[in-house]
Amino acid sequence: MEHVAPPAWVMLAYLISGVFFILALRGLSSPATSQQGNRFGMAGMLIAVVTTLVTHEVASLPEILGAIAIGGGIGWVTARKIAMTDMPQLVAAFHSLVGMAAVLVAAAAFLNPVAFGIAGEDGLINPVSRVEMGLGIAIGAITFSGSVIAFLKLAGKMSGAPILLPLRHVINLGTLAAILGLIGYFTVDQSPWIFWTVTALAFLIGFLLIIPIGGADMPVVVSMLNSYSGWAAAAMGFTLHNTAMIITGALVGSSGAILSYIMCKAMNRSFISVIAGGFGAEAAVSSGEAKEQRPWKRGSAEDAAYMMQQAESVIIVPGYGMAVAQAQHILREMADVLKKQGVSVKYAIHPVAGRMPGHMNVLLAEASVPYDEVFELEDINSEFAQADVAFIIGANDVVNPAAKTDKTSPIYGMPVFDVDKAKTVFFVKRSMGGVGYAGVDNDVFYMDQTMMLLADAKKMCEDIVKALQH
Amino acid sequence: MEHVAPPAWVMLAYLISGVFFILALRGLSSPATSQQGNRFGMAGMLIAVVTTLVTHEVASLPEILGAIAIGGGIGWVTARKIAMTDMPQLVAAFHSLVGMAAVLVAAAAFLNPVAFGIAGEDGLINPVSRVEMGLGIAIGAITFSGSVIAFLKLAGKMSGAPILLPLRHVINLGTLAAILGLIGYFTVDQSPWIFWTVTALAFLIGFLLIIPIGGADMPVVVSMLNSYSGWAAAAMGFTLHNTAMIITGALVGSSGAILSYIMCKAMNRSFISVIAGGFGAEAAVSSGEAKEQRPWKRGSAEDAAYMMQQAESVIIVPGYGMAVAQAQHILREMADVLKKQGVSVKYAIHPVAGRMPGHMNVLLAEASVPYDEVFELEDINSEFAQADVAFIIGANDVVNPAAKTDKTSPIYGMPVFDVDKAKTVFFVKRSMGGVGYAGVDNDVFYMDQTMMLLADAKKMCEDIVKALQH
Amino acid sequence: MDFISILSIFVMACFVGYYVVWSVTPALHTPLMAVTNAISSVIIVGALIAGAAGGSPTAKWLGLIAVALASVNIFGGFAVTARMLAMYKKKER
Amino acid sequence: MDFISILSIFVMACFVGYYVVWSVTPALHTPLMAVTNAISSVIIVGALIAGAAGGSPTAKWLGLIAVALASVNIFGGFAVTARMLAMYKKKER
Ligand SMILES: NC(=O)c1ccc[n+]([C@@H]2O[C@H](COP(=O)([O-])OP(=O)(O)OC[C@H]3O[C@@H](n4cnc5c(N)ncnc54)[C@H](OP(=O)(O)O)[C@@H]3O)[C@@H](O)[C@H]2O)c1
Ligand SMILES: NC(=O)c1ccc[n+]([C@@H]2O[C@H](COP(=O)([O-])OP(=O)(O)OC[C@H]3O[C@@H](n4cnc5c(N)ncnc54)[C@H](OP(=O)(O)O)[C@@H]3O)[C@@H](O)[C@H]2O)c1
Repeated sequence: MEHVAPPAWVMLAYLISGVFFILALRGLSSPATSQQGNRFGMAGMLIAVVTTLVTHEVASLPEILGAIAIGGGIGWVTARKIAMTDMPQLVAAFHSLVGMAAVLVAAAAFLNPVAFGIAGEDGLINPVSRVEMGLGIAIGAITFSGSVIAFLKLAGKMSGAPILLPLRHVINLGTLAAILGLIGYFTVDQSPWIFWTVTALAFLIGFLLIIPIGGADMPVVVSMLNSYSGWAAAAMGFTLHNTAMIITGALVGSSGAILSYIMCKAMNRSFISVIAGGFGAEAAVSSGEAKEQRPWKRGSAEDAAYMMQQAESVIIVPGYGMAVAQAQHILREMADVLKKQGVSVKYAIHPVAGRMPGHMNVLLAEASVPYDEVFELEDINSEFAQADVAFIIGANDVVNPAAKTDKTSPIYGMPVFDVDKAKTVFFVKRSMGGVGYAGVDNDVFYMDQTMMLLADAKKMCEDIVKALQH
Repeated sequence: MEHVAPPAWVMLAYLISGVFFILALRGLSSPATSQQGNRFGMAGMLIAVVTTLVTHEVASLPEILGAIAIGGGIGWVTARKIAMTDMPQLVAAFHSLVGMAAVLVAAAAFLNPVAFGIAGEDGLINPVSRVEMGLGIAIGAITFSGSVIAFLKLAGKMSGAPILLPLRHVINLGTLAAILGLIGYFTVDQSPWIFWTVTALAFLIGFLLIIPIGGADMPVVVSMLNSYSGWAAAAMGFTLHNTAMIITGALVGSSGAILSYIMCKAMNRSFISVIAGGFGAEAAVSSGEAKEQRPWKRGSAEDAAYMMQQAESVIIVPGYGMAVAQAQHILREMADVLKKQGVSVKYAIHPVAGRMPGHMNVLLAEASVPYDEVFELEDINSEFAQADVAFIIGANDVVNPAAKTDKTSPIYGMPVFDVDKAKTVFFVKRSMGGVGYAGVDNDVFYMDQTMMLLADAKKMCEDIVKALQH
Repeated sequence: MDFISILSIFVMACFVGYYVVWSVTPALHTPLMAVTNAISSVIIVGALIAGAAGGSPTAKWLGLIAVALASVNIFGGFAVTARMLAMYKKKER
Repeated sequence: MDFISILSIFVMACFVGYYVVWSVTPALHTPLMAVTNAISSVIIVGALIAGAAGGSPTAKWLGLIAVALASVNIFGGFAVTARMLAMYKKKER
């Protein structure tokens, strides 16, 4: 049975669905249009699902609606309950599901090619479809097992430390080569063992690829897997001749790739070095060196409150520690009090502050900080020179001047905030020993104009608010 | 004869050609990549032409090569010889040729549908192809006659004044309706008279639409016609099932539309008001009012030379008058002398300075002004407050503060340079009477810190350079 | 649709993806990840087809599971995106 | 290629056109007009086909004239663009 072209309206419906997905991402170009964009996304999905149900002989509607209800219910409840700080692991978990769904669809297509219209006259699957299917299942399986590991590491259910197997690069490259070779062979021999071996190897390599990567590099990995899940969808779209899936695949594929690129660039690391793994391990070694003892000043909540009240302008630099401490609400309260007292307050967000791109923006938005008080690195960095106070809370690497000056530093070349130009710097962290994700010391601690506020971020903000209200 | 699908490599070749055209435009995102981009464009065209020649039964190769040689020779020589100030009319003239080519191709397809593979079993043309063809020839014809008028007005071979027929809106809408109605009827009756009537009416409406539009609005019209020529190419692409033509059509169509939009926005006029025509006519009336006599100061080349030598920073605002006077070379020389004497010199370009978008940039580039000394409105406008001298040469409307303050002014709402904030303003123009394109007086003439340098722009720059070198 | 048509659409869509994603404001990169998650579950189309009555029963069950998994993502992804986006507010004046 | 495939490619290309043109720097808007001029002459493909030997002689002559007109544009458009672009230079340091 050859591929029979569906009626024109069906193909038009899938095209419209694809266009709606484009509009969904386009909406994200500004917060003002983003909710409208999300609605476009939902509409596009609805069109695609309804079109498919109407035009295909489906197993049985009640069973399908049941499956949608069960899955949808779980998804909905999870989405309602999840804390914003847990977004990275939620995204990873969701990716694993897309990967698994792609695997199941490819497997079903292999078992029932006639339903998919990809069987030839002789009942065999078209060679082109075999390649698409093989790629689809392999990418899907890698996405699944990789995302599961990423989820476990991000959720802290597995140690974030990189697990380094000996000869891992050889094993990985060998497995990849085997997968590609088998997919090639699959075009001439459609035996099930080939298909299932590809699947098994792909699950394995997804696992092998991700375990040597340190927990802190997981956001790059999650983006990369996001990209993969897109390409898997596109591969299945080629198999099914489905415009909506092809457009979506290209969108999601680009999105993941671009986000990985942005993160790597903002950390000044090459994508290859992230994927090769082992980053956290080296850092652990270097932090073992004896640290020189340099003088630093400790401040109190009262000092901070007093200085900020006197200031004309305060720039707040939040980082991962603020997220961990869930300090965003009380931080916004602190800013409100200051604003009422006539101080200008702005927030400065580094592209890799926190643990995923845009993470800090979501947390601040959650705490009702208006988004026009929140600025990107390039837009605000020149303002530190005029600022009276830089208030660094739970950030570390993103304000480390070593990135600008010390060629031996692991973060050398990463763009950082020029907090050292502010008149006074307050630095909120729990201890002098604790380092950031890159595991390096920070000269800002020891500057003349710096006062260390050693405490949990939430506690410190609460104390400052109390002091401000006296 | 039904449409026979060409071999896969042919379709791939057209796709690659289309992608190369995308890369050609993408290259223009920065001057550094632009030449590479242009080469992509040429390669794309070569691929499309060679693929067509190889896969189609063409009339006779010598004749075709002859036609290419004649046309190509004329194009090449024109491109070498044309003065940069004449770009607007060159572009208009080229558009008319694309329009005419589209008309001829559509006519040939109508006369010889079998060669195009658009004839049905019964020798009749497919209804869908008839609509595409009708739209193609109509848009092509409008592009042709409209561009001819635009060319004549821009080249000064026809008065730029709008020619306003009575009842023109009624006539135009009637003609448009007739064209669309006939194209609709064409799907059921394939008589030649319908086709040729559509063509004739389209030539007529192109003419009627453009004559009421004032010469100074021609750049918007040229862009609009650019857009039309794109849609005509796309329509023919649908007829021929040709990916390269479809992609090109969409690119060119968007490009023209976006440029028209940018111009209208930078002039704060609605597209409809431009297309409805009659702008120059109203302006002529308003300039008839008695002007109040206000005091102003006249400066000499020596004054300007002296003040600019003393200055730390000079911002040059060139406009249409500089282009007319061909003063770009001597202007750059003046800037060079100043820079040698330690003065910082920058150029500020308004989006609609000159007579077409980017016109000033080309002229300055021609005079070897480095493009990193040339700034857009939004990037430099805040610097006038710190500048010692604003040197306005042949510009007028784009520095008129009435756009910010006077709600009754025809240019109200147009973004303008804040030259009034500079410490000293020099204003080069030929006479106090002469007005800009919008025909309105300019308060900058009468400011305390303004000195009028009344002379031809080129002459004035020469005198200043002499004075500077003393 | 022939392969070249699909390929053409795919190539164009990659260009669109490139431009549309670069135009997303960095402040919305987390919602971007969530919503791409949701839309990549359009793979549910394949899952629905997999359950075709006439075919292999195994394929049908695989399809149903895939439908359920994709649904988690669709509902979860759009809902969490909506929840995040609702939090982004402009300053009140 | 069926109509819907072509339409899909066209719709995607319109998105690409929108983004790619907005990303052109304003300083290069004049070369943009010149180069779009040149590429829109890809209509020459139709002109070449029009001259098919077996068909109507009028169509052949119309085709040949169209080839000549489009060639003016192609050579003229790319040449004038190249000439303009060659003039844009960075400051020498
Ligand atoms: N955002 C992304 O997409 C992404 C992706 C990959 C990697 N990264 C990496 O993540 C890092 C992010 O930098 P960052 O500046 O946000 O964070 P960071 O460099 O990891 O520093 C976190 C800081 O927060 C402090 N902290 C932790 N818990 C705290 C609490 N409860 N109260 C107060 N302080 C606390 C830590 O010091 P104490 O332990 O002393 O308290 C530490 O100084 C960068 O190196 C970046 O390259 C980010
Ligand atoms: N660029 C575009 O795409 C575009 C498109 C459509 C419309 N427009 C319109 O064109 C206008 C452009 O503004 P603009 O500021 O560049 O020019 P403008 O407002 O038209 O003013 C030109 C000035 O140059 C002077 N001038 C003319 N010839 C001169 C010479 N040989 N030497 C010295 N001065 C000379 C004129 O005064 P004298 O006669 O006294 O010398 C006049 O003050 C805007 O109103 C814009 O809306 C532009």
